[in-house]
Amino acid sequence: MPDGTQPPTGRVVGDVIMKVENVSLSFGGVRALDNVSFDVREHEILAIIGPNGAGKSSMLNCINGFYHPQEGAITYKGKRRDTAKTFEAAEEGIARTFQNIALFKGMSTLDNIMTGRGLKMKKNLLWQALYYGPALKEELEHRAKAEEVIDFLEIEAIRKTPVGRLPYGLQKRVELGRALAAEPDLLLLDEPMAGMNHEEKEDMVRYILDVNDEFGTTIVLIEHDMSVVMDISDRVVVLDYGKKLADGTPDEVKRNQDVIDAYLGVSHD
Amino acid sequence: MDFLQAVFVTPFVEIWESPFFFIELVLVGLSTGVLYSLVALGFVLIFKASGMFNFAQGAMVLFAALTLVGLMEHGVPLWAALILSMAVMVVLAFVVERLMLRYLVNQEGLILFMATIGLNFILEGTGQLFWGSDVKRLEIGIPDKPFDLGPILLNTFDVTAAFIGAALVVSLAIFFQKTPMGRALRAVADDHQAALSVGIPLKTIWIAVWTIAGIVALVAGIVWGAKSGVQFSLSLIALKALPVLILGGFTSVPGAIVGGLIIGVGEKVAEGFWGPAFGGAIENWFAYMLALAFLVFRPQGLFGEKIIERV
Amino acid sequence: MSVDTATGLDTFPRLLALNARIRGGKPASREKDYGIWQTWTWAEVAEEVRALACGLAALGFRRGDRLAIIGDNRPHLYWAMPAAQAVGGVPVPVYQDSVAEEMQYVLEHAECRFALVENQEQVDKLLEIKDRLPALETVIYHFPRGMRHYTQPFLHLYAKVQEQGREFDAAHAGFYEAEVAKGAGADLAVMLYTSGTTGRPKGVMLSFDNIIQTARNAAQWEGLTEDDEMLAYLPMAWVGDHIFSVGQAYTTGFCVACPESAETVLQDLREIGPTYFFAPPRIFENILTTVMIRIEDAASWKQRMFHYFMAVAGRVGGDILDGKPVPFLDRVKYKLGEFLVYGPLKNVLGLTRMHLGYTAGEAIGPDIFDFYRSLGLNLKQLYGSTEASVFITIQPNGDIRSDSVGVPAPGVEIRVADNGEVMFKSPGVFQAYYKNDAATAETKTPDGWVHTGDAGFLDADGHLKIIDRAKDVGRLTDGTLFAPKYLENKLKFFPFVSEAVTFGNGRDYVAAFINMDLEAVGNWAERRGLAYTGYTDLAGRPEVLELIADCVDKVNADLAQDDKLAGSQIRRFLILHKELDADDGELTRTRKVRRTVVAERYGDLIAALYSDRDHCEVTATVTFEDGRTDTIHADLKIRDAKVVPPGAARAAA
Amino acid sequence: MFYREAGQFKTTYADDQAVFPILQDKIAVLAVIAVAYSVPLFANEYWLQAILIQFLVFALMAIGLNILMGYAGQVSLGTGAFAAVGAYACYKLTTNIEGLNVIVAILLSGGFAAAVGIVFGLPSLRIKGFYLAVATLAAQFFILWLFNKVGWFYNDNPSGTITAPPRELFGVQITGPAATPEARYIVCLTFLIVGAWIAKNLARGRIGRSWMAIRDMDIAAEIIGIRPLRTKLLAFAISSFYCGVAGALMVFCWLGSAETEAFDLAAVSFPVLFMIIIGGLGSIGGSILGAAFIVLVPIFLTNFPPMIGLEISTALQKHFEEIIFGAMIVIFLIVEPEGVARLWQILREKLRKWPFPY
Repeated sequence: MPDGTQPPTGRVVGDVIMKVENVSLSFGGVRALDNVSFDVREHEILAIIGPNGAGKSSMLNCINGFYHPQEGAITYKGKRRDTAKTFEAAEEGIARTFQNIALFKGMSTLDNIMTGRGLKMKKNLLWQALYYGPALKEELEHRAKAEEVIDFLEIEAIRKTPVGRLPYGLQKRVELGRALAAEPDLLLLDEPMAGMNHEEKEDMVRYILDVNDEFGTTIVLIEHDMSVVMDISDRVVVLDYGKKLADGTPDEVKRNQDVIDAYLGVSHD
Repeated sequence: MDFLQAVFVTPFVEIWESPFFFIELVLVGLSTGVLYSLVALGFVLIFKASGMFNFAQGAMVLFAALTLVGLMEHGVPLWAALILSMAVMVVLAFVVERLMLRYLVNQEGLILFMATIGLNFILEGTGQLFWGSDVKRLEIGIPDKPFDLGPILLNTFDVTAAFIGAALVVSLAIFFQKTPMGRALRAVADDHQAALSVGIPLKTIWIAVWTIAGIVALVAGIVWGAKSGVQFSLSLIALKALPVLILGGFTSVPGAIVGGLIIGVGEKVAEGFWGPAFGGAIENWFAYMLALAFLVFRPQGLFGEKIIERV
Repeated sequence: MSVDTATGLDTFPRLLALNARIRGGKPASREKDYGIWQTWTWAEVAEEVRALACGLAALGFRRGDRLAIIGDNRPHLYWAMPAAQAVGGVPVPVYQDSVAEEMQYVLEHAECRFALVENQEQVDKLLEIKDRLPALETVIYHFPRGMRHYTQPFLHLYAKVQEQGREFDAAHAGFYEAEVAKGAGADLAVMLYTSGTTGRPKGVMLSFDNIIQTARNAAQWEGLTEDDEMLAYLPMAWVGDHIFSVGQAYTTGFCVACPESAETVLQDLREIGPTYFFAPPRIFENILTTVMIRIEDAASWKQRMFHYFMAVAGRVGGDILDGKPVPFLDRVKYKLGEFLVYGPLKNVLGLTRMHLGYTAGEAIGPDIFDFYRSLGLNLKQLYGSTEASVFITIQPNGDIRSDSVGVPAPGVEIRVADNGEVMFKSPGVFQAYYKNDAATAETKTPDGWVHTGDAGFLDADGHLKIIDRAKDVGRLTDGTLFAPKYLENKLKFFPFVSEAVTFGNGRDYVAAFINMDLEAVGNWAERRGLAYTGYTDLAGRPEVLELIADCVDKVNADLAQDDKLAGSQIRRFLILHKELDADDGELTRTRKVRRTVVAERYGDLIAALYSDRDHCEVTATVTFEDGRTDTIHADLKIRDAKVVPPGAARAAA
Repeated sequence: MFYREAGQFKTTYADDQAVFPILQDKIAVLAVIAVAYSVPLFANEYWLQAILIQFLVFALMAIGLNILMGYAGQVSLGTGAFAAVGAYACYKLTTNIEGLNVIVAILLSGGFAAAVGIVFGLPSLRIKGFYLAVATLAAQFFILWLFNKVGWFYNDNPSGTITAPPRELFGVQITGPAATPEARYIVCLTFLIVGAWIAKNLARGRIGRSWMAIRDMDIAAEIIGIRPLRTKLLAFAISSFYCGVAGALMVFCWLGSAETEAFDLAAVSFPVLFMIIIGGLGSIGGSILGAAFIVLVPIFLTNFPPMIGLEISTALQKHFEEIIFGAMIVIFLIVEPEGVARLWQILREKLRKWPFPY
């Protein structure tokens, strides 16, 4: 991690790569998202914050096509995302992690990460059946890539452990590894530090910053830990009951009266 | 071309030409359907209360009927045999909870499902081991006389069966609405966690639902056994309850009843009018194909709720 | 195949060229990385070294420059040694866990202009002291992780340096060969800083001849071949690692494997299954302790089987290994034991393929030593020092005595000085201490004899026996001989005791501080349902005190057997409230007790041991790995041990 | 205690990912294969015909179902139907196409079964778990009814059965009444070994991982770009291919001739389901072990009571068999839901760590 004396990053926040415009989503009358708009710029770290039930996870689910908003549009790299199928998100370079860990429990750490590379593997059924020649070559190439991710996240020791047996903090790390294995352009992280102890949080923050910094990955994250959010994000979007309260740099958001009233709960009289 | 005509034209023409035959088939179907409904009801009860898909419900029908017939063959009078059979089903509920369910708490649905397949085999084997596997007649005094209702030929047996089924459904409804245990079970069905947290022991719930399912199975076994004899095929016929559930939805009691009737009527009518086009015996698969079609277009069934998945 | 000595193969760069030529396709280096054992052949290593050497030259590394090498055992760091030597430089490996100040001393003393380090951690340490090291001009780092925002112009990536080197090489044809040709056997090959128990580290200067001849002699004597495989996991700055992983690897052509990390050494050991293995007694002890703890958790019939066959091995295993006659039935039992117990055990330990193992550095417990030998492992003690390029004596095959350190290694002469101090002379004798003529003159006589500082004697068969450090042997007030190390080792041979410090010189009786082994005692406590919160808590338990007292009593009973030592039985002892720690300066980096520091720091406790008090309160400051400190309070109980009168012991025995 | 792994380190990913990375395992498996091929030298006809060939056929089917259920997590009770498709397709192919190599015919039959599997797998996009079981039951009943009703499938022969015609491979008769049990055994064994190997390859590669991803967490799988329908249908296709080939072998190399009853729920679908539950879901080796178990229990029940002087009727024996199977399923699900394969793994771990407990 860069030390404080130097400019924080070598990356440059670029143009808008994703636009969320007037998105609304309801479930049988309950309005989870209400006319939400914001932009995501290339290479930035954008945090979405808000109290429970503010619609943060629903927002991520709309972005990667798991939910389809009834109104509004989400445009990613010039293409409409809100109507796309779930699996197409990955094909367009969007990866994510989940609030409640969604690893493949029956598989090892390595296999989970290899699964993240599935889209990049092209060899057909027949070669796979033989597990020889091109299929083997491809498998080994991707194993090497997966090992880089393992190395990056320092999870060598649990490479072949079934993920179901891992402690919570490591599972979260493996999940990040699976997302990274896809070499995404946009990484959606749903409460990556929830339930972690201080040390694990520090590690995770380091990994997130490293990913952003080293691969230039754009990151949209949901997080409850305010100090972390204020520390690492370039911009913050505040949601409350499905509506956007504010968006801006951490400092701007911190000073926003609506946010203070609704979320931070600090009295101002 | 002939085939298409046989499927899409001829049956309708026939229905038009002989409406009474059609109505008769519908009525026969309804009486079969009541039986399907009864079996399906057993499934729904257990599924609602414990999230367990009890594949052994059919075997329980066979087991209950075999027990009853077996006792009667040994000279036990009907009333005593009924009480004893009921007692056996209660004991079965306890045994299943004690030896199986309590070890499977918190397992995923698929494991539970497969465990009930195992139970299915145990029950089939045990029932037949004790009472033999030859077809037995079950004489419980339901009259079986045809009678005419206008131009339509009816059967007293079918009417009685329909009444028994209706009576069972009504008494279950009363049980669920009026008794504390019934209310407790409904609470569990609505929200597992909440019900458990207010202190209803899981063990009790399981025993209760399995007992009820056992008694429902006994009733179904009696009616069906009286109609066509008690034999191994009972447990296979009970598999028909599966499509019923798909139509009606796995968690809906009314669904089970309506679904049963639809399947019953559907397969009789299909056999009667469409059967010839396919060379007959389409009753065997009609229900499943209907269910399959349903699954593709409305997976939650007629009465089930659409599930919203979250991540 | 051994290297012909007569062909001018007297420097490592030349040996490397030879290896690349005659066994170019054979593995030379391995490293567990990215999940597999990355392997480089001799030909590949030669190419890597050449690129690095030229890169160094391109960066302005000149003949005579010294290159500090800092990091864990990594092939890339090992390659830096012949690379520096090829262009006339001298590698100076530095202990990788040194704190910045220690590192500063070495780099300053050795006047290093160049440093080659493993990773960001080491770079950070160097950056911290860079201002105080005016001579240091260039830092090369191998692992780029986390280094992207380091903009200092003097930082260079290893791979980039090699790239530059390849360009340089292409532009200056014949440069590398010419530089290598300039080297000579008498040149300084390496400077190794000893981690002195007292005072500042001294830079021991070893020439190519020192290392190569010593390494080759020992390798030939032991029959090492190019097919051997070794695991390099001890610090690169330690002379032993230098001789084994560089000296013997280059002269013999065998393969050196580096573990993935310090934490995974045992796992990596199992995978590699080295044929040639060195470990200090401490590690053999630890392994044995874990073996015993694990077997105690096995089913009882397995335990019985294990102990039965271990007894068989204890009875005949050593003899079978030494080729002595053994009754047929015992042979059969041993064979069965090999299948059921010894084989699996060796496999679990990763020693299945080991045909030669050394231990040295301090005395190994006879029980531990015999345990390994009885399994059929050819484990031997050797006696050596940095000043000797390691080898002074080695136990010869087939003639192992657990109380001696063996016979002089090939080419070594030994004599015992009048004051009982052991002295030696060999081809491996160091050139001098760098910039410390006084110390050199003190240690090395003008005619080439070196003082070892150890007291000992040669027995009738020419085997050397070491008693203690010459200066440490003292006397009680009644004149009884007091050899502290000897007593401490005896205590440490118990699995429950991890460290012991004895006092007695100029005192009325012997008293001891004891560190219990947290793993062994913790396991023992768990089996008894004894809950505890940590070391201090457990150490304060009366049950534990009894457990340790039992060990002390046994040592006393043992001492009573010997007329000379019977008087130095341990009268009183206490269990320390914390583990002695290198970070607190109580141990050296090689985990030897710093007696004076301990005596100073725990003066109160020593006073209490020599009073009639039965407890002593203590407040201590401990330093954690991350540099934080904390104070702990404890009330230590002092206990009297059973002292056995000499006569009684013999009567009972 | 047989394991001496020290020094068996891996220097390439290819070695690290080998099916049997430990030398001792590799040797053991090769030895088992060698013994399996030499079995005809000492096994009598009863053993070959009644036990071993049956075991091989069912093992292949179990592998097929395990791919679908154990790896891809899709429940199926239609194994019998897919096997029947293979058997009837093979019958039609061999009797209608003159000179078609019988091995080719068997493989083609697998292809037909795969196609049918895909059709009945289509609902798997929308439904899961036991809902899917119902869909596959539909396949089971419908297909058997179809083969029974439509004379074309059994060449309108009056008995309603299909009979394996005599066919040769390398000049040796391997199907038909004159084929020796030895020849048929070798054919089935070869199919099983090749089938197991291919299944293992699929399971450990990208395809296997996407199956398991769908099984373990379908939503997450979709979000990382796995196409659910394609993946599930592929599982259905390959599973049905195995079942189809096994079905063809069942008629051609084991039974000789069969009617649709041979493929009904109780004869095929349930026993094969039991094989993989007892053997171990998600394990190729487990499928084979499970098949051995399920094939051997009835044979044990037939032979053991007479051995100790007990005569039991076949009906009674059948009921015992049902109870034992049912109880085994329940016990395994409670005690070791991962089946014999897991038990074997535990034993192997114990041997590797011998004499230590950990």
